[in-house]
Amino acid sequence: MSADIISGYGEGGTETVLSVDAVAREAEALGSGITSEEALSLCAGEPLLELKGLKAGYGKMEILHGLDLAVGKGQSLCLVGPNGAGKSTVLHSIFGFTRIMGGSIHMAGRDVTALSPAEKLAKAGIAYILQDNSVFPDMSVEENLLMGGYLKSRPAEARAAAEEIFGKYERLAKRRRERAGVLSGGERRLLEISRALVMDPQVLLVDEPSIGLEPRFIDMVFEILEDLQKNEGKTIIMVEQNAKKGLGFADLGYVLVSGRAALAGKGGELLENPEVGRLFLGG
Amino acid sequence: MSLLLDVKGVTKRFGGVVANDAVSLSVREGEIAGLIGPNGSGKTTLFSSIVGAHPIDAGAVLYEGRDISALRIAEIARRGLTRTYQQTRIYGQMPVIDNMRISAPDVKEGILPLFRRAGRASEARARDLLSFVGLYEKRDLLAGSLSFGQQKLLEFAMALMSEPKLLLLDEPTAGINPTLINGLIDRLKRANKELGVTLFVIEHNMRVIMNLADRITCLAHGQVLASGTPDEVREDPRVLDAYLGAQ
Amino acid sequence: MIDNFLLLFDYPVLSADLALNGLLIGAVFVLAAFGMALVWGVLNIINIVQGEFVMLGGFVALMAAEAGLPVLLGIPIAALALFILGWGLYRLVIFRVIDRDLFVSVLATFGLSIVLQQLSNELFGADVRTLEAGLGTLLLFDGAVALAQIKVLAFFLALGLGLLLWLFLKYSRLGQAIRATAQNPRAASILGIDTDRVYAATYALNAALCGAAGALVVMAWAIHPYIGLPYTVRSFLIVIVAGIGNIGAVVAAGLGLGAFENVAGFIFGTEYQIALVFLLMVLVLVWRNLRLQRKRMYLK
Amino acid sequence: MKGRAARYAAVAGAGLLVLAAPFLAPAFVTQFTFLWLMIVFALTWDLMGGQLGYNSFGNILFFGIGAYACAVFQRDSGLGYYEALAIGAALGGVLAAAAAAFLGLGILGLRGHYFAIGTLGLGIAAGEIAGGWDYVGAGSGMTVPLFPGALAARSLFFYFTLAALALATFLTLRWLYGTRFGLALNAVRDDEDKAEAMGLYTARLKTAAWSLSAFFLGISGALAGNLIGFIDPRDVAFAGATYGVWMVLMAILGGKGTLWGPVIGAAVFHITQEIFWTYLLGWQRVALGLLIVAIVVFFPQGILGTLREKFPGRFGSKAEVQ
Amino acid sequence: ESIRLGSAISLTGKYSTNGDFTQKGYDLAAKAINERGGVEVAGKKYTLEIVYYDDESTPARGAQLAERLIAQDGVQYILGPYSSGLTKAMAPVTEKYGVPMVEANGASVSLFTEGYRYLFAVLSTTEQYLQPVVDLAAKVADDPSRVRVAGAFENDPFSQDVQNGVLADIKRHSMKMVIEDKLPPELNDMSATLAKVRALRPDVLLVSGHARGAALAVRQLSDMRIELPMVGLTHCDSAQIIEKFGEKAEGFLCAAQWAPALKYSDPLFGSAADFARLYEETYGAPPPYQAAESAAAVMVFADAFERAGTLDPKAVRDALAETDMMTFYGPIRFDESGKNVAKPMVLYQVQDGEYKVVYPPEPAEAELRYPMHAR
Ligand SMILES: Nc1ncnc2c1ncn2[C@@H]1O[C@H](COP(=O)(O)OP(=O)(O)OP(=O)(O)O)[C@@H](O)[C@H]1O
Ligand SMILES: Nc1ncnc2c1ncn2[C@@H]1O[C@H](COP(=O)(O)OP(=O)(O)OP(=O)(O)O)[C@@H](O)[C@H]1O
Ligand SMILES: [Mg+2]
Ligand SMILES: [Mg+2]
Repeated sequence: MSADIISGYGEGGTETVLSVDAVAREAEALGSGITSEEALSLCAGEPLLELKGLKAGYGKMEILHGLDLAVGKGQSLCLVGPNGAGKSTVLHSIFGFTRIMGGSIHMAGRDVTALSPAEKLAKAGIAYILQDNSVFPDMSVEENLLMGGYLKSRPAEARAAAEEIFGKYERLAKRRRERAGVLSGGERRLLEISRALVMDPQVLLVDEPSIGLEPRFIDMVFEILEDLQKNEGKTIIMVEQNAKKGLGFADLGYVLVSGRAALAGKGGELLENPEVGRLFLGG
Repeated sequence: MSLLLDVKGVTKRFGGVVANDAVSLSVREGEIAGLIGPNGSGKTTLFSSIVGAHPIDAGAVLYEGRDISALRIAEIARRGLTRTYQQTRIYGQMPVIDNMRISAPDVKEGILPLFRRAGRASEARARDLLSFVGLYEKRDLLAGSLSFGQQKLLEFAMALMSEPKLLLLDEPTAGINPTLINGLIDRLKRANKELGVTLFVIEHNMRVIMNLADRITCLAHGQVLASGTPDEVREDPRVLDAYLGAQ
Repeated sequence: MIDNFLLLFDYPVLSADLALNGLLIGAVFVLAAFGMALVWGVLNIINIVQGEFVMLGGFVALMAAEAGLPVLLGIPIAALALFILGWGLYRLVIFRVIDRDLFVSVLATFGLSIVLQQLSNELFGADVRTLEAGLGTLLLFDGAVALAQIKVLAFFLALGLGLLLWLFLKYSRLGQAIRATAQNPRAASILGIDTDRVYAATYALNAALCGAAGALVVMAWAIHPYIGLPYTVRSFLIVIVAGIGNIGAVVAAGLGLGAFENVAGFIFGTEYQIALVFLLMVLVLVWRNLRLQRKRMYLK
Repeated sequence: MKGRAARYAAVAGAGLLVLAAPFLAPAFVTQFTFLWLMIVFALTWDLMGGQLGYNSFGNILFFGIGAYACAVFQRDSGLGYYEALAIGAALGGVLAAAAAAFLGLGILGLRGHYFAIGTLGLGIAAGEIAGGWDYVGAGSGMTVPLFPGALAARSLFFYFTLAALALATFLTLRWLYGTRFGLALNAVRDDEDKAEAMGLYTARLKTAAWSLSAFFLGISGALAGNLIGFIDPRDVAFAGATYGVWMVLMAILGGKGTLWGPVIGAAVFHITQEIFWTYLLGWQRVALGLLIVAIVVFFPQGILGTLREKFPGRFGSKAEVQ
Repeated sequence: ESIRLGSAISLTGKYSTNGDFTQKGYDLAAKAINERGGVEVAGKKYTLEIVYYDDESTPARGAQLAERLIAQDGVQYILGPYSSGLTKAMAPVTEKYGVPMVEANGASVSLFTEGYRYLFAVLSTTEQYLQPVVDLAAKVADDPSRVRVAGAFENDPFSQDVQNGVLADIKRHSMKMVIEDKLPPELNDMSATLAKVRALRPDVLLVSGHARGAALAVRQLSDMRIELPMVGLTHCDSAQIIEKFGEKAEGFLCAAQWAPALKYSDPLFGSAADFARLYEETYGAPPPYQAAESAAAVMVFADAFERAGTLDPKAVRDALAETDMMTFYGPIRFDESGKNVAKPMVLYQVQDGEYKVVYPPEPAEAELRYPMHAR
């Protein structure tokens, strides 16, 4: 993580005032979109997860209009873009919650487009951390973690994995018997992330890790993610409105506008791009 | 400047949790006041206590010099004290323009005015406010089909439509794209200056609150930790320690 | 009304008799209410076919007995048959109404209840049917209080099943999945729980519980194709009083309702019994809501 | 201007049809009369369920109150048939509205499932109480006075009074939904807490809506009691399992929360049902049950809602979906 | 050519068992008449055809269907529905249209106090149902004024009339009514009433609640081990208490309009026993009286058509009013108000697994067993 990353939400001026439509218009003008070759060239080596011309949506409505995206093993990728651009929809589609209308999703070379969410987790090793609250409020912290290992064939394995996690995050271990409903916002986020780790997935999908969190918790969450990527070699795909933080953290950055990738690049490069700054980072 | 809102020793418990513990603070007429504090420090709870969404256990809330802590939420709203919600709340199955119409101030007078036609002035105002937040083009869409950020803007416009004297905003920029946030800040400042609405804003985003507020109060564990100008608060070691984190 | 009240003083044993018989009736309500609470909590559906499941359970037990099987074996057979029926109905209709507005599920299950009533009417006729379990009667207080033993069996079966259900939900794998789905279905699905199967299993389990209840009803009382509604309504009443997450409270509320009905029906006249049950329900609802409203909250 | 002329022509044509129908198809007059009743049912239910978002399963209560109030008045007042019926119907409407206002104090505080079931409870309890109350004939029900005029006159009389009632209900609601009162109802439906926090008098609003709904239902009960001629407590006056549910179904079938939806729903439902009765002897209820399931499973938006989704331009939804 | 009779009966809903018996009775009679060549009116032979609708056991439907039969289907003669409630709902309609209705299953007295001119009932009226039981109780008691009677009557027009009849009779014998319960129509449990019975130990218990009331009374009296000297029920045979409860049904007194053991006969069906045999051959079960009286209703119409010599409803009505005939079901003669005043009620007792007529003395086949459990 580069040293100049500012804590929490960061600070700065608030002079740039643009309407949503203006952002969309200017973003169109900015780049002609990302081709699959460009996507492939961005990721280091063989892509682990690759979207090829993905079209997806809800019901009859198509939200993603042919998206190409690739991420290599152990890399992190951050999606930014205006509200309603379809960022969450990308993660939904990868995990299997949307209607796929075209294109494909490949995981380590294998076509996983048609797998159900349960199979994505069990067979493809993809785990998902939702944008909003996803703990089981009336179960204890420990039970929540154990539910993370629901797909394991033997309960003992899940138990062992849970113990390992408790060993690592003492903050959780202290509260293992408490109802998850009473945890504070940051602790919940921690629980959600660590619960996704019980199945030892290769790829983590994280939607807005920092939403509604106080500045210190944001730092904590990013530290956890960094630890997972650097020390455990996990591949991370995240969506983040707090784009400075997100792009600063990620190896790759994709700017999504109206269901298309308008720009892509190394995270740091995008952060430096003045147009990106003006249009998406608030100047 | 006179005090518009004066919160005196308000305590609110949920079972064993003390969400607000003898909180005292005040908001002056015409200013933009800020409220910050860690997750779970009781900021939203304090807003709910002020507008009467739940009864408080101790203390008093004075608004325009009158004690309003026993009034119900609607009564308080009718006196010009309105709030927005952390999770946006609009009337999703109604067109945007109707959301504005039904927020006009005269609906607060009772049932009968509802049978009268809305005044021309009121219609014009609804349009102006929609233009003001950039939603005029979308006026005939169902409010529920707007994107997250647009819904936040609509809720803000509705609050302005009802001509509040004091508007409480709960994390108006959470989940909003940074560029859009700038627009929002701009509009908040204009509403304060041009329409004379006093604002009281909860925010986690320091970029927003530091650029917006005249004075900031910081809560922690349900108690007031510090208050003062933005610069005073951000330098306060207790705030740094409990909330902002070492930089 | 006054005479009836005075009668209770003249014959004190009478109140014991009424209350005890009421408790035993309540036990059957409890069984149906377990299922109602499950389906409500997990699928977020108010299942109007509840009473028809009870009715069908009764007819299954009756048919099993007519086929020459031991009468009491009818209880598990009814449960099994209804489990299968419940699963089928889930696959046909119920899965389409999950996540929809309250009215969609209420009306869809109401439609199903009409269909099941009429089909049973065609299949079994509208006659009142009963089944003799051959268990005899328990006489207490020198024969002043008589309790049919089948009702006593129903009582203990209800308690036992309640305990089993609790253990199942707490410790079994499926039980945990059910609880997780109830609390947060989206979170459950990202953990790889097949929520659709959980829903199907829950719904079928509910039908099975009702089936067992129905078998007991035909042995202890009587059934006919139009008997369903009172069971639906009573299980609903019990669940709103007890809350959906609390099996012990369901037992208490169910038994209490049975006793209340029997005693109130006695005092005010049987013709007002149903009215009293419903008025009680409305009063409980309003009273609970007023209490919450003082805290500026609403029943949710 | 041309559009307006076409509109007037359409309205005039429809009006003529309504006036001429009983003469064109005299055998079906009673059927038509019941259709008007169904339209009143659906419209008044939709005022609560569709516009206000308070799904009442017990609106039949007000129908029953109207029916009994009028019949008792006719029995005891000693007035002539028409006078007694007119005053009795008004009395029925007013009593029903008053009952709604009174019950609303407790019941309208309930929300969602609880309101639905609470009202269901009231509806059933009312039937049971009427069935035990000797003053109104208890379980034996009440017979209303025989119509004094000729047979054909009787059919026409009820056809036109119920048609007038349906029209009055429709026009009242049309006017109402055009005022901000209608918007306020929708606001409560979409987010009641928010509406309250914006300063709307939600409690009074809900009571006013329920009373209005009850008023028309009360009158319809009075007329229907006389039309049917025999008031049974559970199967006519408080017929929750038939009329009570049909109200809801018709509104949903047509499209709830719209003005025309309930009217269309009532017509389609009534006709379908009559066809079932005629051709599916003994199986008509099975067919009805399956129909209900099919309606709610496949057309939860109702006819109008589905049309609007398919042809947003045509069917008057101002809000186009992006 | 055929004459069309219309009927709305309960094929579904709470009365569907009895609705079914009614339909079978109508069909059997129509078939028998048609096999004989039909009805001869003014020298021309007509067959009988019956148009049915299902009223779902609800009065509102019944009234509507009657109207539909007459106004839409052009039916000019109506066969009655099942139950007093439904007849009550339909009578104003047939009256209005001036269409004669002969009914066999609406026995409530209140039907015959309205001044209906087009309504004719072949059965004895309701108040007579349980009166014989009261009379018997008075006969066997040493001192009738000390007899204590308990009653449980369903809260519907039929049973409420039964109750009124009983009350009048009890008054006549100066007996005492110690329990007077109303049973709800959705009756599923009688234990509250029976608990009272157990406490007060009346000498006679009377229960009227259609088939359901009869079945529950037999079942729950035995479950609760309550033994009384005398229990009178209505609807035992349609509830099939002997088939269903065997031993437990012993001794119960059952009110009936008709019994196969009666000595009546006619040229169409032969004796009552012949009718019973034919019915059992056709439908595989012995006929409850509901079927017999329904068959009689069709015979009454046929007779009236022939005597009227025209198919004009008014003329047929006048011929109906003049009816005076003997059938397998009993003599039929209508009074001013349209009810059959020629035929008495009978009372069965279940003895050794069979219904035995015990009252009135004339057709009685067996002695009353008193107390009921005595052998
Ligand atoms: N379940 C759904 N059904 C129908 N439309 C949906 C659904 N979820 C999202 N959409 C629509 O899809 C579009 C993209 O939504 P998405 O949630 O992916 O946006 P996002 O980029 O994550 O925005 P945000 O930053 O506000 O979270 C939006 O226009 C939204 O209205
Ligand atoms: N309805 C409630 N019942 C019980 N506890 C509650 C309730 N509402 C809030 N709390 C508790 O009160 C405390 C304060 O909550 P509040 O929502 O006011 O925090 P906040 O400062 O707004 O936090 P955030 O920044 O995360 O929105 C928390 O510990 C919370 O768990
Ligand atoms: Mg998103
Ligand atoms: Mg908050």
